[in-house]
Amino acid sequence: MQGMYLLVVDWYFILEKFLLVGLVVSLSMVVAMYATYAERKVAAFLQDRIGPNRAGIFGLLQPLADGGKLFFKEEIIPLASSKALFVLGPMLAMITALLTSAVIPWSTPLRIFDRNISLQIADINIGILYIFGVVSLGVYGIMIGGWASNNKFSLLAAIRGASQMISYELAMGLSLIALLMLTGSLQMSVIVNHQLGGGLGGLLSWHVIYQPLGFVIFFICAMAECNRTPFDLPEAENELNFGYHQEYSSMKLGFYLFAEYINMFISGVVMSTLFFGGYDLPFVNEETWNIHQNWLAIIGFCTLLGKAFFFVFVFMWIRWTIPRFRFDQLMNLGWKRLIPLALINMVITAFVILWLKK
Amino acid sequence: MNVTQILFWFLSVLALFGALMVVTSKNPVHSVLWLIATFFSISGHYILLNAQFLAIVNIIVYAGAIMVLFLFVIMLMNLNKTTEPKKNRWLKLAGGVAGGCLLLVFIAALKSSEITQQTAEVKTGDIGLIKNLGRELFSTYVVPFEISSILFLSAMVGAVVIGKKE
Amino acid sequence: MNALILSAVLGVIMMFSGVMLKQKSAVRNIAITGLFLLLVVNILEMSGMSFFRINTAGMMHFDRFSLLFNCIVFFSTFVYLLLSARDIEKTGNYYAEYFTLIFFILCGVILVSSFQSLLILFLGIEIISIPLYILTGSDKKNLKSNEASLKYFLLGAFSTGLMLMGIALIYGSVGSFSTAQINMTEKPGALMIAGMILLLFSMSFKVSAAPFHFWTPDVYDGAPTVFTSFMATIVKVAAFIAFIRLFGEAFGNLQPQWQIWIALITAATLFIGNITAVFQQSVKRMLAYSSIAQAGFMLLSLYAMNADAKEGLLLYSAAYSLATIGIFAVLIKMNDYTFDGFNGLAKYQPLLAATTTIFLLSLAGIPLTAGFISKFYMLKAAVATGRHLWLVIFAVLMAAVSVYYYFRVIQAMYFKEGQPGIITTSPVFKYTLVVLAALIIILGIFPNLLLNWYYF
Amino acid sequence: MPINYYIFLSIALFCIGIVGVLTRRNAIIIFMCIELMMNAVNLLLVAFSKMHHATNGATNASAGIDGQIFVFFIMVVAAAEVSVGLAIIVMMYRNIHSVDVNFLNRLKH
Amino acid sequence: MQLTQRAKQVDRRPMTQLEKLYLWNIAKGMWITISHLFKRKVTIQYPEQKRTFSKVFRGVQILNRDEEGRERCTACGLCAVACPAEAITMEAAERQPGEEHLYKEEKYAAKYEINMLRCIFCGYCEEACPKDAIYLSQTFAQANYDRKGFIYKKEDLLIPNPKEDPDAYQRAVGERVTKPLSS
Amino acid sequence: MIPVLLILVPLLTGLTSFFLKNERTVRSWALFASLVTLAVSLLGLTLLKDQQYLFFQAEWMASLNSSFSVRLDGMGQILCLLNAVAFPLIFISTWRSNYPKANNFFALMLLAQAGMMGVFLAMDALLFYFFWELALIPAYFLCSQWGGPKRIQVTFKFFIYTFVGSLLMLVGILYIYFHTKDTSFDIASFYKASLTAKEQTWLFWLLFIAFAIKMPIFPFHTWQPDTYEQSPTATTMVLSGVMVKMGVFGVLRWLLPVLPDASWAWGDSVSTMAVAGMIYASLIAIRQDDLKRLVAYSSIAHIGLMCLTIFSVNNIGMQGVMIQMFNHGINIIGLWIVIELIERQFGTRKISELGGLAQKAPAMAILFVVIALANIALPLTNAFVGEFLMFTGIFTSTVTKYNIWFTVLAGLCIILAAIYTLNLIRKVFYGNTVELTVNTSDIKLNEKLALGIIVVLIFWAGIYSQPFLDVTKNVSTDVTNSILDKPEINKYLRK
Repeated sequence: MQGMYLLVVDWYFILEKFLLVGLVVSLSMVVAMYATYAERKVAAFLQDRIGPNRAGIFGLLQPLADGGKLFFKEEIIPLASSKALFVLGPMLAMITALLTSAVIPWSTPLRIFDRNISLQIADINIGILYIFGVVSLGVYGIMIGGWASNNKFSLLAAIRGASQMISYELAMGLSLIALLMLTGSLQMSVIVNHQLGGGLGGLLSWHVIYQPLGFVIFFICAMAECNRTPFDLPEAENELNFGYHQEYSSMKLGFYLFAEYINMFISGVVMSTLFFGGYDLPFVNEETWNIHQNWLAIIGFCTLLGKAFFFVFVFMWIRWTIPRFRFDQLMNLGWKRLIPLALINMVITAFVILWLKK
Repeated sequence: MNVTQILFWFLSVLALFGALMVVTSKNPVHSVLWLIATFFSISGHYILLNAQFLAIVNIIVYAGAIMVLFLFVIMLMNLNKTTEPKKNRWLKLAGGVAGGCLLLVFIAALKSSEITQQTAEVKTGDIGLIKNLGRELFSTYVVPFEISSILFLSAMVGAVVIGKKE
Repeated sequence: MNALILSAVLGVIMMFSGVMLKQKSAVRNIAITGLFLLLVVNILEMSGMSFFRINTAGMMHFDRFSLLFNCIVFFSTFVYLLLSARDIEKTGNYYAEYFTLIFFILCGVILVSSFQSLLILFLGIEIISIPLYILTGSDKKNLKSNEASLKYFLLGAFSTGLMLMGIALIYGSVGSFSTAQINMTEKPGALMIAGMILLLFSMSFKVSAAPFHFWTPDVYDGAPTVFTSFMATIVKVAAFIAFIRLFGEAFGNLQPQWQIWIALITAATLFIGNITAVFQQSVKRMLAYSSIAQAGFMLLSLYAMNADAKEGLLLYSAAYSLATIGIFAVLIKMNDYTFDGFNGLAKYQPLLAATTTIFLLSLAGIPLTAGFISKFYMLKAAVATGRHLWLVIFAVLMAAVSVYYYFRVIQAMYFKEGQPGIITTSPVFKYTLVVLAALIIILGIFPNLLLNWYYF
Repeated sequence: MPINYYIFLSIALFCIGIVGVLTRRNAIIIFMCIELMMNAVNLLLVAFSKMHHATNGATNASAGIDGQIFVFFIMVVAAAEVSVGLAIIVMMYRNIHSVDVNFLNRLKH
Repeated sequence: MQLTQRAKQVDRRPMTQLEKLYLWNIAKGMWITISHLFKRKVTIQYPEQKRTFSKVFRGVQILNRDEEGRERCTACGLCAVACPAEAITMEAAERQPGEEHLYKEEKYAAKYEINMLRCIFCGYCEEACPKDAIYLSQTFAQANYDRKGFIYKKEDLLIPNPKEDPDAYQRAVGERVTKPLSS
Repeated sequence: MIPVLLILVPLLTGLTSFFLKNERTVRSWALFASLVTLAVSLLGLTLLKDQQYLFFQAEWMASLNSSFSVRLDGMGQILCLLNAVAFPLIFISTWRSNYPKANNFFALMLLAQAGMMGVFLAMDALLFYFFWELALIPAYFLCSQWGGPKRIQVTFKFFIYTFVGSLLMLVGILYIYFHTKDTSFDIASFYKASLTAKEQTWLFWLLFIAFAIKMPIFPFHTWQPDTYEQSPTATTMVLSGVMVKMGVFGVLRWLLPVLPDASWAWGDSVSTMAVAGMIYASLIAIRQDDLKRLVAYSSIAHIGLMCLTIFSVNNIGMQGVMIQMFNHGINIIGLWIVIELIERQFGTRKISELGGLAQKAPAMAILFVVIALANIALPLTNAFVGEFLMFTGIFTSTVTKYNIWFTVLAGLCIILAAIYTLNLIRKVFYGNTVELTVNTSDIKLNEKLALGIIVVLIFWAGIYSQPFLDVTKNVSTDVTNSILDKPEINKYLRK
């Protein structure tokens, strides 16, 4: 089993992985950049506006302009802050956001130079746990940044953010257990493969069919993990000014904002992978098309991207629809509704599986 | 010196350095962060020993949950360098000497222990994989596993009793 | 197994009863009934009626010793609740939770009394400790309680760390956590010995044996008195059972290596506990030190580690727990915890004074009380080893010292003038005290009533 | 890797933890040092587990797995302990606005 | 008591468990927002595209000139009197010989200031003016960086000279002025 | 059944006394109970003539090889008789003393009696230990509750002393227990225990210290005068009349036969201590002004003599000790009764403050003089028999080289005793009345009765002591033979 021994050294393999890492990282960055654009556009459209349209055609260069602006803005580090940590915060946020993408199977393998190149950076057998591990580290970016700013609003926001993320991580994990019972593996590739080849071109074996409740919980939690409205308590403008990155400016602020969008994108990808068949194109059976493997890979990749973008869109859609929670409501939802629901879901699934096995 | 050894030494040095910094840092937040670094290097060791499950659980549980709580508490209390109480220099010295002596005693005692010749297998062996661990945990160790739920319940009740404001 | 599962379930029931039921008395009654059930179920298991057949993979073994010990513990807790349940409710708002925690602690006690694997020992000790940290700190507004809790917690966690290191080293040497496997070691190596010493230290800490006792007086003093009562009795004897099982079953073959250590620890514990108790001004603190002193006596069983020792420990745990629970129950009712606070109690509350006297006599080891016969068994076990007789003589001298501080209370109650402030007590309380005192005397005359359970 | 390396590494970490417990006065840092000690134990247990698997793996495929399971339980316990411990520390902080363990000495009087 | 038909009665009944889940309401909200996605956008691309003013729009004041380009204002002060916000101040001066091509009457405003921060664009000045010297145009008040800039001097207010710059004059006059400027 | 009754009657009546409220009822009840005990004891005496001993055994702690076995033999009988006689006397003589919470007082008195009975009867080491402590607890409460102003500290000292001793004894008992052939607490097994000389040595001291504290033997006596002084007189009577005999008895029954080698080897040391104590106590007694303390010190001297005699291991002497135990008990109770009377009437015990009582209270004077003379062992009185036998025993002792020295020194103490006793009589009863004693009234009927009985007993035992000798003959032979017949000792004996 590949991936079982994490430290088998193969230089081509490493090169290939490095390339893939670069690709995935830049993809995430680009997607994140355009996600900021998309956010503004979606917001505008939902509010009967047009949104940015000045930079470039349809304002397509707007993200670049924003990026440029952030780069050239004055870099302010508050005097009373703890300098090293102040810098470390956004870095951590960015890194943890990017790390998640490592275990996602982006598509079927490519075939280049007679090598089957898996489009997954690391197919470790604890893929989902890895995601959870990294997500749980996401807290640090927020907390360190918020604390290092030496600003009470930042601190409050950081603590809010951290507690929110920790709380929702639980429900998130629990909601996935039922799914893991179906697949019997934590390996992402196995989970995706499990969803291939059902009826309607794979659609009927998508996990969302079997785990609708699990998906809903996961979705809500994902939203909370990304600090998206209605869970954007950490940056609730009217209470905390600007939240944990209040003291940040320039590209450090940019990192935080970027990290949020990367998170959003990755969570969309994860949701597609876990519940919506990953790179599986529904209603059709790609294998019968008899085209080159690489084309299949590209189609799969696009499918995955499409699904992810859909979720990103839904995130935005929700953001511009639903008002923000109060903090106690947020906690109540997490602890008193989602966790019990997830548990119920788990138990029911377990019984059904047992029953079916008989 | 192959890759494994390099990794081992690197992780060991990082772990020890992190641990030392935990103890010596004036600022509690720095201590926490160094401790997290130490945990990471220990997780690295687990990966080296091919205990993947423990490696990731170590990160999720310790780094992801426990240390966040620590950070929480420290931040809420607004502890920093200035609030760190000064301990008597001699007490510090005594503590250090005691710990050092303990270390020496341990090393002296264990240097010629009964298992000196043996090695821990690195990179191979599949007992650390989640599949095997899970099977063992839910067959042989299912009773302790269930018992640990009592522990959690009591911790939960306790945290509520203690933590809630009257 | 019966009791383990039932007490866990009861814990959960108590948890919810706090939410569902509005009346305090209902919660209390559920707890008391639950304990009674627990006792019944355990006795049933002793007579061979096991409701659950769960394969523990050799990690637990419910033999007569552990079952009988559990019976003692349940009975003591039952009495404890009868006497002090109302006072538990006065400690804070979360009375149902306190009962919950007590039931969980009982789970831990069951674990440590029947473990066959170090894993279960570890879990058991933690299940005991964690609720105790909370109970210690349950008087949240009281600084002393807070500090006691923190101190207990930090030191407890530290000793857990030591214990884990010990377990790890032993695992390295043996390759198993099973006590039987560990005991099969022919020639102990350095790892084994180091691990054993670490375990010895941490267990000594848990039973508050000198020189690891320093937390005890502060914690016992700081904790709300109701819970001090529980900690000083049931929990302490449970730790002893764990100790004796661990060193009997896992390190039985290494007895020559550790016996002298235990002897020294015993002597130190006896000395420090008794001598320091003499200088206390508060009865509560005195009882804390006396618990250390009594721990010294119980350590004799560990030192001896023979059949007598096991019987003796059973007796001792019963005698010590019951008497101490009784004294604490009375102490809780007092307004003033100093010795002078007891002045003239006999005049105003002759019944309380009389029963307290019996409890104190029992603790001091005066014949006709259970305390004597249990001390007797301990001495007997120690003498039976035929070695280190100085320890026995020392123990006896220390027992004589203990008379000094126990009798100070009696003197205060009977021979000194004063008007003790005392909270009114219910008839049930008084009847329970009388029954308890009678029980102590009956046990003192016919210890076989208890010990017969061990053999048949 | 020779098992001795792991033993010494763990012991060193463990002793650093002990030194921390002995020398620091901040309750939280003491607590952290205790966590460090536990992690040292975890590392040692995993190393031992792999050692036993190396020696006995041929005859028993799951030899040494109990060591890792034990680590799992240690983590479980550590998590529970932390929740309670921090609650206690916070409770004390609420009352005395300090986490200095030397405050605890007042109990002696 | 229902005063208008638009007021909606609020339902004060406690919500049922089902309602507390807000599922239906969320769905409704989502539907509302998504439906707006496909609605016509109301945005006006401002600098390129402008909204037409209504006929009665009252913009920034303008000091008028007659056909010959002479200032009409005689500094009678009626506008200042009429101004409810007391935004107008002026100083009169006598026309010197040789200035006839500048001022229509013998008296003129040497200084004429309107504090645009105070002006409420009510148009009373226009109504008060007997000489049709002041009227409210259809231009906006401009943005400025400091408060001083909002005190419009005579130079800011005067309409371009119809003789020298008839186009600008025409633009400034706008469509609103219906009555003939000459009298 | 007789031995059990001897214990049960006072025990049960004592327990019931706790629940009686009326003071008179309690008094009568206690007196009745003590009389019943006396009757049972006398019955035992008559029965004992036919049998060698009366025995009762019941299962108790089978797992420990310990049983509830009590046996009434000669030595036990004489002490039980003393115990049974003493209490009615005490109750009668203190009929008029006022005790607050009388029910508790009498209950504890009876419980103490039961405990002491048990000690004298127990044939099982564990049981012996049980009763040994059981006798102590009521005494502690009696002294602490109803005693003098310094009672609490003093009694506590007494208690701790005795408790330490008895705990040491417990260790000794346990050790012997593990070295008996059948690991049993039975006295027969104890007698046959196999112990090396070294073990015996320190076991001897473990046990002897317990007994020495109780007797008390110099230098373990320091608790005694204080306690006697501070206790209520009724309790002092119990302590000095009966309880100190527990120590002597313990040596006779549990020390000499169990550890013969050590007893022999250390006999001289113990004897020296005893003699030293006797002289010391006598000298101090001469200097005493307080009546109670004087009697207390004289008691030390008497007990020292008994101890000395025991360790000279001689058949005659041993019998003398047994008789003297009874006699001393009777005599000293008589002395206490009078002191109690004096104290109650004048509120003082100072010899220097009293005088001329004989003029005002002739009956008291006569009775007291008789008792006092008995106490210094004048011929025709009971103590003469005992002391004569004891001196003979010491003098003819075969186990010690210093028998003559011991005899001379002990004889010296008799002279000293005469000095202080006669001095006491002269100062208190004769001479002129002082201010305090002008209005002395004579003794009442109950006191007359008690003192009369004592005087009768004094003369009876002094003139016709054969029944006592008969009873104790066998036992004393057994005790001495347990040492003298040992071959390894026998060869060292002075022939």
